[in-house]
Amino acid sequence: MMSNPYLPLSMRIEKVTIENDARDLKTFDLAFVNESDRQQFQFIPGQFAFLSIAGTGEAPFGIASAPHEPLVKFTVKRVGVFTTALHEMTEGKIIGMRGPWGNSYPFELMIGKDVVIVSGGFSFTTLRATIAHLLPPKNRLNFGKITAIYGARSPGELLYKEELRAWEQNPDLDLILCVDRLNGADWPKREGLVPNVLKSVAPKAENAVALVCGPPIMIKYTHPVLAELGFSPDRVFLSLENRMKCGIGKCGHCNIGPKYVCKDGPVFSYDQLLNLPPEY
Amino acid sequence: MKACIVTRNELTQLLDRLISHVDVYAPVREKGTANWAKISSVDEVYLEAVNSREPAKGFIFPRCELLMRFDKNGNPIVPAPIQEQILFGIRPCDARALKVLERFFVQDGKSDPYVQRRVEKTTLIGMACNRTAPTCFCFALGNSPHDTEGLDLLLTEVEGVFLAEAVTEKGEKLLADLSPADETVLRKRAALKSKVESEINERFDVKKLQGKLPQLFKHEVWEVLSLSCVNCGACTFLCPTCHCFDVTDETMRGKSARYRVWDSCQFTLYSRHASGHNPRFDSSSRYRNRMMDKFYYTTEQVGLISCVGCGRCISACPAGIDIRQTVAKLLRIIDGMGK
Amino acid sequence: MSRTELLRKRANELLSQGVVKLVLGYRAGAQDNVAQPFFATTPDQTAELIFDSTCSPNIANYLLKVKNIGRVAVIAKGCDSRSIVVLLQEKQIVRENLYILGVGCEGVVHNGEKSVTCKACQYPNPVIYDEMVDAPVEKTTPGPQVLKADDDFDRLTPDQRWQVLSADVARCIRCYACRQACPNCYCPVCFVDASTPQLLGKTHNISDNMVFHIIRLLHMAGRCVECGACHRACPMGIDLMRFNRRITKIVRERFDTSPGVDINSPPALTRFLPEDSQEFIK
Amino acid sequence: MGLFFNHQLPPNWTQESIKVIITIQMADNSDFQPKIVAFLCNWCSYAGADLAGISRIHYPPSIRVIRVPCSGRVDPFFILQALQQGADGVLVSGCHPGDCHYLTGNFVARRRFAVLNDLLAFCGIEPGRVTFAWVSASEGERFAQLVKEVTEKVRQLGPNKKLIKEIPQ
Repeated sequence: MMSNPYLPLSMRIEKVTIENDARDLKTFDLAFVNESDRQQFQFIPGQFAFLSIAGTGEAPFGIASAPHEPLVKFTVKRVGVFTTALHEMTEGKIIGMRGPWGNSYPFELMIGKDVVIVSGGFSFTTLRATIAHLLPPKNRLNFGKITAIYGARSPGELLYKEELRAWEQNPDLDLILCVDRLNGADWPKREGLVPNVLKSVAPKAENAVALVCGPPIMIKYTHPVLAELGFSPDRVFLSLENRMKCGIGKCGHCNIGPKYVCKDGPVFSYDQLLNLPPEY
Repeated sequence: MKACIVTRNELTQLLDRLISHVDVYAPVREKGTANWAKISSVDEVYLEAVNSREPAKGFIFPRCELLMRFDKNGNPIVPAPIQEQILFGIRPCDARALKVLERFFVQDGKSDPYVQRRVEKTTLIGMACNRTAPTCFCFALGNSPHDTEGLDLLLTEVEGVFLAEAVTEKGEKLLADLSPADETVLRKRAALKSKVESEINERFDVKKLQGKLPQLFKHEVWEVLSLSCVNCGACTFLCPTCHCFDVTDETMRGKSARYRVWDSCQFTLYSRHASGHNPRFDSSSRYRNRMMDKFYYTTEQVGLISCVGCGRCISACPAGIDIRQTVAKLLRIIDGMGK
Repeated sequence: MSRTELLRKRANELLSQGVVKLVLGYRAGAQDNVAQPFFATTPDQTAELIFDSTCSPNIANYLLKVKNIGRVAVIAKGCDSRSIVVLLQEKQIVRENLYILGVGCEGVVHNGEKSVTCKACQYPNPVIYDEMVDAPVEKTTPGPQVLKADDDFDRLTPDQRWQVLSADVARCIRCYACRQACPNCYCPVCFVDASTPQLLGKTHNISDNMVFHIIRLLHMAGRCVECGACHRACPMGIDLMRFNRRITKIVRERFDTSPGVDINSPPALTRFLPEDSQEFIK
Repeated sequence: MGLFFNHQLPPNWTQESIKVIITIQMADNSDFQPKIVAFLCNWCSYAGADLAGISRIHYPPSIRVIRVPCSGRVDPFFILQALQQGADGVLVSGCHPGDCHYLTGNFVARRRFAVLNDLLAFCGIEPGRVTFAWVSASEGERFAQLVKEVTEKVRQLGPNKKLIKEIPQ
């Protein structure tokens, strides 16, 4: 029988990190059980994969690690039956993973240009992968100024806190962190919603590409700001999340008009989306 | 390709021979109409009802398919492929539908192995329609009740005997040692064809429809059209080309496995994100999605419209909605846009 | 004037006088056997309205779609009106927003013959209305009756009954047309869609199919008005009325009430009597 | 040797007789141990079961108790799910009418159970598969007796073959 895209590869959970105060966000670092799988699993930041627990189910998640990193990283919010089961998994347990599916962020296009990364909440994952992918010297030289704006509800909700601290010191990257509201929390940095912060930071648009990933509401209010700053629709890229079941454009769930988020996406340029029905 | 005359006896013998060594399925009598079932004798075949209650899609894309079983350690085990199967008496519209499904599931690069291996094991012996049901409209879409698309062999009843036309090698093999058809039969058949086609009066400009549909997205017509729709899945589940599925795991007394089951874009749950956000939250957007998919999306994806005119969604609709009326209405609007 | 003409006349008047924003009725449907629910918003649209034996969908189902647009006139048969009563009792719609145009019904067709449920119809005329479009029709069937088929069925052994019913529901494709066609199935999240946790399996096996139909019936107990909309909606031709007749029989015999008849007697399972029968409890 | 006396078989070791013994052994249903799921209301029946235990009253180890706040909490779905999962019988027990800790919980439940009871009978689920009972906190003796009866009844009925869910393979 030909290669079966529904068959999960077995992965060992190497590390589980609780990411936020609410304790409903956990990061899982996975290692391939079979070396052959590791060699075949080639991906580019922006792509996603399905995590699977036998007898419980499977669900798609953006890959949060960069290709050069030894472990495959996923950050998962506990919402439903599957994610709850996953959250109960401990180090050493074996789970399934199939992918990588979908397209990626347009790295070819970004070469020689400034990169503006706008992200809110826990959809920072694939953009974390992107930053981690851009920073190593051999890649870094290919790109201009990298500006990353990352916001969350409260300081405790920001992902990858350790890494963020390190990145803030990194001269190769201009990282701006912000939180929606402080309500008393001790936070020396910016307060405000991502679109507003983006406005005040005002990264220059000419010869720049913007990568956006966040909740629908954030995306809705970010577009006008980017337009104002002079980003043309074909230079703004969004990563979408729709309900999906197969990851290979067969199950039908994730369609936006004739396009499938899993196959033609999840990364779309804004001008692509303008020609599609607003079904995301 | 080869065309032969097959008498009733010869056909019976042919079927008996097939039944003896492969699974043969055909429409049989069920609750006042016909439905697909495995047959053990030719007598069970029932072609009086113009078409079967359910389409034939279940044979290459079952309602519930085991994707993998899991062993104790959670390692997947893929079930064995199916046996050779022959679908006898499938109507041209349903055969065309299977073609659409095949194109959709079996594409270079990302093929669906489960559908693919079923398609490879399936032989389609079609039976041309010499009469139509009130809900039939294949001809209105530019297809014919005598089409051979997707079939391996097409039978046409011509005055008591059958004209058998091979469409593929698979089909030609079945016709070994049969006398070739002569001119007169072919002529009679042509007459039958034009007669049955004349039973369907509407004509739809499908090209125009698929070309202009993208512009109708924000049109208020969907609101109006969807008012009487109750968003049940009857139309989609009985549609011979609807291919949406859900993947679900089951664990019972230690055994666990992963399945895929049919799903319908008419259900609220279908497009709801885990966050609760639902891109198609209202009835009209789901109704729109179905129509768009039939006449626009699949043309983008596989180059065919995915409505074959079998009329099942019309007879199955609890609210008396007629896809023909919907299409006609959309075309009227499109013509209006031109002016 | 024919009933349809009277209907159109009144509907037209109600709209043009601004009494209602919309008239909910039927127009000629796809094939000649199922009329299509129709929403007339302008007086001239009322010319499309019809009422005949093809008007089988339960119109009350559509009241939930238009409950927020103001006062609505609805053309109601006996069974429709009973569904409306249940919806009123369960506070899904407001009486003030309704103008019920009652019509007597001689039964609707299904697959070319009189629908099985209409053969035993107890309420051909509306139980609640603002006006009758024309004279009520004669009630043809005698008191509460169970069809002969049901008596025969009861004589079967448990195993035989299970055989018959499981064979029937085995054909269920879980398209939920029965649920969607029923005006009293309005839960925002149906138990079959509940996903955290998932209550009912999605794969196709007798057990899940049977449990779906049993639970559906339990939810219908004391609420099902035997309109037969689900039965006619089923694309697989499953005999849902056999189940429905039974659930109403159980409710009638145990609690001596018929759903949707008296607006002042709430659904049977929402109340109780200390002296309710409990012979089945040890 | 015991085998042979049990089944009055000629004491020889031919394939024949051994095959016969195996068949008999397999057909023999006497050692079928029913699994019974018991939904017990927290205030009466659960306490009743407790009392049975404390007073060292012997009853069959066939029940798996699920404590619920009130018989009114027992959704018919729970009962059906127990049968789907493979329970051979279900016992639902709450306070006697009038004794409900929440005053009317068991009255409301009673109507629900009545409908379910009749419906299951209609569907051909053997009477006795699902048992409803009222057991108060002081009726330890009665609870043990009840479990004996239910277990015996279910043993007669044999394994649950109808609503048990076999996932398609």
